[in-house]
Parts: sequence; structure tokens; C-alpha cells
Amino acid sequence: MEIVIEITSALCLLIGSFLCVSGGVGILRFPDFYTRIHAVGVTDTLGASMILVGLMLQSQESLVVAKLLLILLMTLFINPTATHALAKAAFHNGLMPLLSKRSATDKEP
Amino acid sequence: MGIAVAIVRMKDLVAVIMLAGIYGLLSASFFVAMDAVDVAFTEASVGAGISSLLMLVAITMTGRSEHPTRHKPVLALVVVVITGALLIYGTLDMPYFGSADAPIHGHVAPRYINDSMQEIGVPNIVTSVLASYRAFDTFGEVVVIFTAGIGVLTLLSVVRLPEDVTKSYSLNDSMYEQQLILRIVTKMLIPFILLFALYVQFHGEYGPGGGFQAGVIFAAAIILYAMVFGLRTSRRVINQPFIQLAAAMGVLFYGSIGLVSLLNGGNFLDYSVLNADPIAGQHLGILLIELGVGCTVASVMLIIFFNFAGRREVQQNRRDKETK
Amino acid sequence: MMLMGLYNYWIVVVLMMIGFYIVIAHGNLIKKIVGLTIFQTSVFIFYISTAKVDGGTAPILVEGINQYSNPLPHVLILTAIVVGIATTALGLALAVRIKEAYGSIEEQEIQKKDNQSC
Amino acid sequence: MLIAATLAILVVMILAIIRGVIGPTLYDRILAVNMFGTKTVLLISLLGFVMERPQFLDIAIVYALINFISVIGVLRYSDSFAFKQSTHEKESEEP
Amino acid sequence: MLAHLPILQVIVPLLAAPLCLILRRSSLVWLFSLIISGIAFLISISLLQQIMASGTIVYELGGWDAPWGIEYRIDKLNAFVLLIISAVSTVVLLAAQTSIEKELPKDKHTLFYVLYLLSLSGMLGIVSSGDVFNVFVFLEISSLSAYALIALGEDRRALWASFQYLIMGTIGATFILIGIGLMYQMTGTLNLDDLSRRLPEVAHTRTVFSAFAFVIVGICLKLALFPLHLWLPNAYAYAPSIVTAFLAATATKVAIYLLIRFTFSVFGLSFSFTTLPLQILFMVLGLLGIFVASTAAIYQKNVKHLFAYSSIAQIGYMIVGFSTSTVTGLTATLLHVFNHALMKSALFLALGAVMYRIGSVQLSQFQGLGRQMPFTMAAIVIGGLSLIGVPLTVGFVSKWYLLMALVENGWWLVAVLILLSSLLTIIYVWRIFEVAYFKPPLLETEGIKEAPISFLIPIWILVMANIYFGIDTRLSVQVAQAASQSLFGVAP
Repeated sequence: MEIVIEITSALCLLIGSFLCVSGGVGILRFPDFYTRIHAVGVTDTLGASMILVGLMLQSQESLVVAKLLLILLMTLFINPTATHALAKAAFHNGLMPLLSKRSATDKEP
Repeated sequence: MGIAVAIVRMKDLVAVIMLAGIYGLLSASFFVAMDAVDVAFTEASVGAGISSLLMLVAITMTGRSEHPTRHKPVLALVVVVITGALLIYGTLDMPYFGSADAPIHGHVAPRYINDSMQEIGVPNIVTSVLASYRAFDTFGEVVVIFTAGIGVLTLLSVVRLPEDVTKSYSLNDSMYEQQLILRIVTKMLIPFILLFALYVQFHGEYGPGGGFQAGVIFAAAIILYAMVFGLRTSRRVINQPFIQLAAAMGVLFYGSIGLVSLLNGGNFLDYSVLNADPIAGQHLGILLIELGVGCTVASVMLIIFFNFAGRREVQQNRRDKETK
Repeated sequence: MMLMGLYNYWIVVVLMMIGFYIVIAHGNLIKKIVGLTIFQTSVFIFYISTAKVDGGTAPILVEGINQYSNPLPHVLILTAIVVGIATTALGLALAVRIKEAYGSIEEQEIQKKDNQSC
Repeated sequence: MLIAATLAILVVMILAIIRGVIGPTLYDRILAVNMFGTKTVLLISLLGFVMERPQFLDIAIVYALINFISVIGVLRYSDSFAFKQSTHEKESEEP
Repeated sequence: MLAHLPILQVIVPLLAAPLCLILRRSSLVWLFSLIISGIAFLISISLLQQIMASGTIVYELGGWDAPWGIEYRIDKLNAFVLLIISAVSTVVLLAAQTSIEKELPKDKHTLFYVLYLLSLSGMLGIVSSGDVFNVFVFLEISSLSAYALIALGEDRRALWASFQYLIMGTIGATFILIGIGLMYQMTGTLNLDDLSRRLPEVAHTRTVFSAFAFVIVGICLKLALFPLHLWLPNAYAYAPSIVTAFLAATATKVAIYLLIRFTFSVFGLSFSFTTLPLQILFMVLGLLGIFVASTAAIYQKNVKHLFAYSSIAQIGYMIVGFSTSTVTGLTATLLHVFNHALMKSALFLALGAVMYRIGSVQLSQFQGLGRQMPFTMAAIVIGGLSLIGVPLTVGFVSKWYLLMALVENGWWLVAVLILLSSLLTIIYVWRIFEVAYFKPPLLETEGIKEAPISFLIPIWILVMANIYFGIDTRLSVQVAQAASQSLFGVAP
């Protein structure tokens, strides 16, 4: 049982860090704001929650689990909201996505 | 940590502030790595949160771009290099980083670490030093923040005309009519934040946290509300005279605990005399003064924020009138 | 050995000096205040790094641990952070008022306007 | 594993800083700050586990909150810049 | 209750400040702050008496003994400075109501008194504290409130002056903070007394050397010592008159106190004056300050500016006295601290009265005021004479001691230069005198009456004190001598 939890936790952490790194690469490499926000918004939420789940599996105290759960909930709430608000504000203020200059493949994450 | 270099070069002030915010976060993570949890707590809420927010609001009023003026950079550079060289020279004889036998760890600190449990009975040493051994510093700190609040009040407070208010809000609200998701999420979050602030306030004796941090978080919740729902709605809940009163009450509360201990026969801020059992007295004293700190800090942060934002609003109205 | 023992402080010193340079060399008032914050934050980092003890942990007493970092600098810096934010707030308030009164927040322009009005 | 995750987070933080420094538009920078904030939350939770002091989680919660608030704040007050931008300095800010 | 006097000295005005905010009504608040300041004055008198009778008082805050908790350690030097600050504050407050009614908008009155009390208690806190970090905290209280007070000035240049002061002051404070950090790093203690015992062990290290340098530079920034004085003239000139009178008389004195405290008590005489060429450095800077500032004062059109530059020059005198590092020299410095507080507060209050009647303090507006406001102008003249150092005024006493100290050290050249600099002082004081008495009144100031009685009383209290302490020098000289002797007694 112990072993299973250990492995699951390690797996979660691994996936989480991989996702985070890919998001990081995304924010650096993508050509315009909307693709970048796409990269970050998607990977950040999942990556963060993976890492938090991984940590939860490792912890013994229930208070710690509760706190981690709180953080998890908050990331789940806050991240998409912030990303949404950011994208909306950017769009409202006339920041246009790069559509015409590059080919369509560039926009795929 | 090369962010600072970037800040020097940057002309766009908004970007500078973003970077300053990152710098605050970064230094806060550094504090965690250095075991200074309480400090990290404060730096996170202050350095990355409140102060960059204030700077932003200030920038909306002052304009965002910096003129490329180059006056006497050489002289400045010379001064800086001299100071830096002096500092590096000074560090040469310092005990090495992390060494446990440095004088700093030998003279005063061991008593805090070894005896504070018996003398005060609070596991968080930082709290016990802050609120009991060096309580007068903390009192000074509260007064400093109170002074800043009063200073901002004197500088920025404006006499509000009732007609102005209604007009400005129509403008503000239309801006945020569309942000439905934001409003709902904010509404859901705010009770949690307030609850968490209370947790930090009363848990400060056992974990990181305390009055100051709780005050900042509490204020942050209300600032969030004010930002999303407009200033007027939040002013309905918390108006200016009330927060001024609260700020003053916090300082007075702290001071009066000192006076009570003085009247009970101890020295100023000696909590041991507050209760028959000295340790219970210490507990009580720490709890009460943390309350005073939290009260003042929260209300001063609100004073500062409301005055900045209110000032901005008045300016905007004036500008609108001019354009009309 | 010396390099290893002190490099931490040197980085902090460099940071401090960058902040200090911003304060004295830049004309924009907001930028000056940002510089001031960086300067102060670096001093905080300096204090906190002096408090670190190898192998120590955060100064919250827990059963079974007896090596803690020094709590006193933490306390000092808590106070100093508050002082820092107080100064920042006041400075920004002043900058806002200056902008209203002069229409600019550049040091040179303000001085020019002062000289004209004299 | 924890250490590996910490290192990964650190790398991502550096990437975010780079984007924050070069990011051509204001929103890129906000995005970088936001991402940096989330990563800091994760970093601190991880550090808490690495150092075996899970009390640090309180700080992580504060970070998450403050991060949200500052992003909202930036958006709230960036509206007025954007307005100015579109009239005065359009050319300099478009990517 | 008598045992708690040291803390009450600071706490009473400190707690009165938020109470003022609650009281709100501005005339009520004025009366209240006046009473509070008076109480602080009485406390400081009785403290001085106690100390002269029984020696240093130590008060442990929170009941923790010294290096762990914070302690207040009040000896002769502190008590002397405390007396000066609280006395000046009380007298200046007498005139405050009339003056700020004219100079400030109505809604700022209460806040003005709150800030004033905060500033007062900050200074009292700096002086009485025996803990370095506590000194830093109270330094910030007093300077933050000073920035806000200066920014209350009517002129927009007040804002700019206040901002400059803020930047310089914060740099100074941060330097002091760095210095404190380095000292703490080497000794592991923050208590002043404890530091002075533990520093000699590590005095040879480079860290302590640079700690010393940082603390001194930081204090000199606050002190407005000559090359770092740029913030001062504008800050004094554009602040409301009351604020100028108060700050000019107290703020720099507190900085001088800190300088003396750090060099003599903490680092010790032998360390301070051997590791850095402090003697020669301070002497040269002080002299340069005297000459540059006096010359600048001659060319000023604004009388407040003029006296602000003269303040810088007077700081120069204090520093020269300090640099002799003898008992007489230090006595001269302390005496000058006391005397300068008296003269400058009298002068700036009189300027406040002029401001009240005319609404400006340009020199050209002073024409014929000698006849229209005879009492005010007489006060300015006596204050000016005191600045020059004419016998029978306080200025003479401190200059006399200063010259004695210089001659004792055999610094004849410096003594001659000091005498020469008095000539410069005569020139700038004469300019005001000439305009006020020998020129016909301007048309627009034709119907100007004498200043209101609420101004005249505090002004003449101060002027009388100027003359009284110039004739009967026993009290001030005795205390100053005792204080400086005790400082040299402490230093090995």
C-alpha cells in the first residue's frame, strides 16, 4: 500500500513538473499574447493541481491535507478566472491576435 | 536576481512595477528558503501585493513613461561604487554565511530560543520576541504605519461633492459590467479570505502569522471588493471616519494594554502582571496587542488605498468634465 | 573558502547598490521610489541571510528539533518591512500631489518650473 | 522526486522572468507575473515538504490570494493605461 | 509613578496623537496637544532633576532585562536634549492655532496636530531609547511625520521639498539600518550599552569599520551636514511656519544627539577618532558648511531661506565643536544645541507672525516693518544678534566656549576663521535690519498691524530665554558640562 501511494505521488509530481515546464517553454516560445496565455492557462492549472495532489498523497497530517486542498481549490478558482479576465481585458483594449502574419500551425499549442 | 538590472534600464513604468512585484515575490521565496517564514509572509503580502498595487494606482495618476533624462550618471555611479566597495570591504571580516558560531547567534538569541517556551509559552519564537521581548519596537511599528496613514490622509484626502460621486460611478460600473465571472468568483472568495485573515490573526502564536499579516490580508480582501465592485459600494460598508477611528483605536488599544500593565505594578508592556499566572498573562497580552496591531494595520491600509483610489476618481471626473 | 562563505552577501550588496543607483541617478519620481523599495528589500535580504544557521529550521518550536535559525533578525525585519511600506505609501502620495501641482514627475522639469517661478 | 519537482519549478520561474523582462505588451508581463505567482505557491509548498516543515503552507495560501488580488488590481488599473495607449503611444506598445 | 517617568515621557504624546484624531474639533485638539506637550515638558524637567541628583535612570520595557528586551537609559545628555525638545515644542504650540488657521485649509487642522504630536514623540523616543533598532523605528516615526508636515505648506514647492527630504531621509535611515545590521552581525546585540561593551573586542575588524562609516554617513544625511544639506533649505522654507519653527529647533538637534551618542558612547572615543580621520574631516566639513551656507544666506531673497541657510551654518559650528573631541568642545556643541534651538525657534516664530500679517516672507516685503510690527521685528533683531554672538545673548556663550575649546587644542587658525564667519552672519542679519528699519513701508503693507498676542507671547518667551540664558549661564552650562564630562567618563 505504501509503495503504491509513493509511486502515485511520484508520478503526480512528475507529471505536474513536466506540465509546468512545458508551460514555461510555451510562454517563452509562442509568438503572441493569446497563444502564450493559452499555454500558461492550461498547463498551469493542471500542473499545479497535479503537484498539489502529489504532495497530498505524501502528507500524513489531516490539517496539512486540508490546507493543500484549500490551495488546490483556490488555484482551481483563481487561475482560470485570472486568465479569463486577463484575456478579456487584453481583447477589449484592442490587442489583436496574430492571425494573418503567421501560418495557422503556429497557433497550435 | 538580475531583475534589478532590468529595472534600471526599463523606461516603461508599468513594466518596472511588474518587475518590482516579481522581485518582491522572489525575495519572499528567498526568505522562506532562509527559514524566515514570518518575514516571507509579510513580504509576500506587502512587497508583492500592496505596494505594487499602490504604485500602480499612483502611476495611473502620474503617467507611465519615463523621460530619458541622463543627468550626472557618472557622479551617481561613483557614489554607488564607493558605497558598494565599502560594504564589500565590510563583509570581508564577517562570519561566513550560515556558520552557527557567529557572534550573532551566541549572545542574545539563545535565550529566545531556549527559554521563551518557559517564559512566554508560545511556540513561535518570532511572535514571542516580537510581541513580548521587543514589544516596544512593535508598538513603534504600529505608530509608524499609523503615521503613514495620517500622512497619506493629509496629502490626498479630498472633500467629496455628492454629485461627483454618482457620476463617477456610472463610469466605473460600466467598466465592470461585463466581468461577470470575476464578480462571482470574487464574491465566493471574499468570505474565505476574511476567514483566513482571522485564522492568521489568532494562529500567529503557533505558526507563521500574526496581527500585521492578518491586517494586510483583511485589508486585501476589502481592496479586492472595492476593485471589482467599485469604490462606492465598498464605502457604503466601510466609510472614512470609521476606518480612521479604527486606526486610532488600534494604536490606543495597544498603548492602553501597556498602561494597564503599568497600573498593575509592572513596567510598560509587561504582560506578566495581567494575570495571576505570568504565562497566562503573557498569552493574554500577546493576543490583545496582536489584535490592536491587526486593527490598525488593516484600517491604515484601507485608508491609504481609499485615498489613492478616491483621488484618482476625482481626477478622472475632472478630466471627463474637461473633455465634455 | 572565502568566496563560498561570503558570496551570498556580495550578491546582496550588488542588489543594494543597484537599488541605490536607481534612487540617485534616475529623475522619475516613481522610479526613485521603486529604487528605494529595492534598496530596502535588499537590506532585508541581507539581515535575513545573517540569521541563517546551517542545519537550522524556522524558529517555530517543534518537538524533536533543536537547531533553529536566529529569530531576532526576523523580528527586526518584520518591523523594517512595515517602515518600508509606510515610506513607500507616503512617497507615492507625494508623487501624486507633485504631479497635480507641477504636471510632471520628472526631477529636471520640476526644477525648471521652480526656477521660472522664482 | 520532491527535489526534482522543485528544480523544475525553479526553471519555469526563470522562464517566466525572461518573459516578464522581454514581454512586448503589458499583458505579457501581467501573465508572467501571474504565472510566477502560481509557481511561487508551488515552490513554497514543495519547500515545506523538502524541509519537513509543512507549516509553511499558510504562506502558500497567502501567496495564492495575493497573486489573485494583484492580477485583478493590475487589470483594474491597466484599463486607464490602455486608454491612454490607444490614443498616445500606440506604435510603441503594439508587438 | 515617578519610576515610570522615562516611558511616560514618550508614551504620553504618542497616545495623545490618536486621541486627537478622535476628538476632531480643531480648537479642542489644539488645547489638548498644548496640555500634552506641557506635560511632556514637566516630565522632562523632573527627569533632569532626578538625573542630576541621582545619576542615570534605566527603565526596562516589558520587564525584560537589557540585552533581551528594550531598555530606556536616560543619562544627563538625553535628559538635556529631552528638555530642549519638549520645551520648544510647548512654546511653539502656543502660537500654533493662530498660525495654522491662516496657513492651512480647515479640514487639515486636526491632522496637523496629530502629525505634530507624532513627530514630537518620535524625537523624544529617539533620544530616550537605549536600543539601536528602537532608535531606527522612532527615527522613522519622526521623519515620516516631518515629511507630511512639510508637505502641508501652501506653496507647491513644499511638495517637492518634502519629496527630496523623503528620498534623502530614507537613504539616510537605510544607511543607518545597514550600519546597525553590521554591528549586530559582529556583536550579537542591539542594546547601546551592551554594544559599547562588546564592540572593543571586535573593533579591529573591517566590518565594524564600515558599520561605523555607514552609521555616521546616515546620521550626517539627517543632520544636513554640509555636502549633504541640499534638502534642508527648501524643506524649511516652504513648510508651514509652525513646522519650520519646530523642526528647525529640534530635528537637527536630535541628529546631533545621535552623532554624539554613537561616536562617544557606542563606538567609544578612541575608536571613533582614530579609525577614521574624523577630527579633521568634521572640522573641515563644519568650516566649509559655515562659510558656504553663510555666503548663500547673504544672497537669499526669501527670509525663511536665509535663516534656513543660517541653520546649516550653525550646524557647522556644532560640528566644529564636536570635532575638537575635548570636554570643552563638546560642552560648546551641547550649549550651541540648546542656544540654537532657542534662537531659531524665536526667529522662525517671528517669521510666522510676519507671514500671518503679510502673507509672504520675501525680503522686499519687510520694508518699514520695524515701525509697523515693532515687537516682532525687535524679536527678529535680538534673535539675529544672538546668531551673531553678541555678548549678553545666548549666542555669545556658545561661541565663547567654542573659541575656548579651539584655543585649548591650539587650533588658532580655526578660531580666527570662526570669528571671520561671524562677520558673514553680521552681513545677512544686517540686511534684514536695514530693510525693516531704514526703508519706508510699501504701499501694500501700509495698514499692517502688530502680530496678534498669541504670537507675541511665545516669541517673547523665547527671546527672553535668549537673553536670560545669555546673562545667567549657570543652568545651561552646568548641565552641558556635566553631560559632556559624563560622556568622556564613559569613553575610556
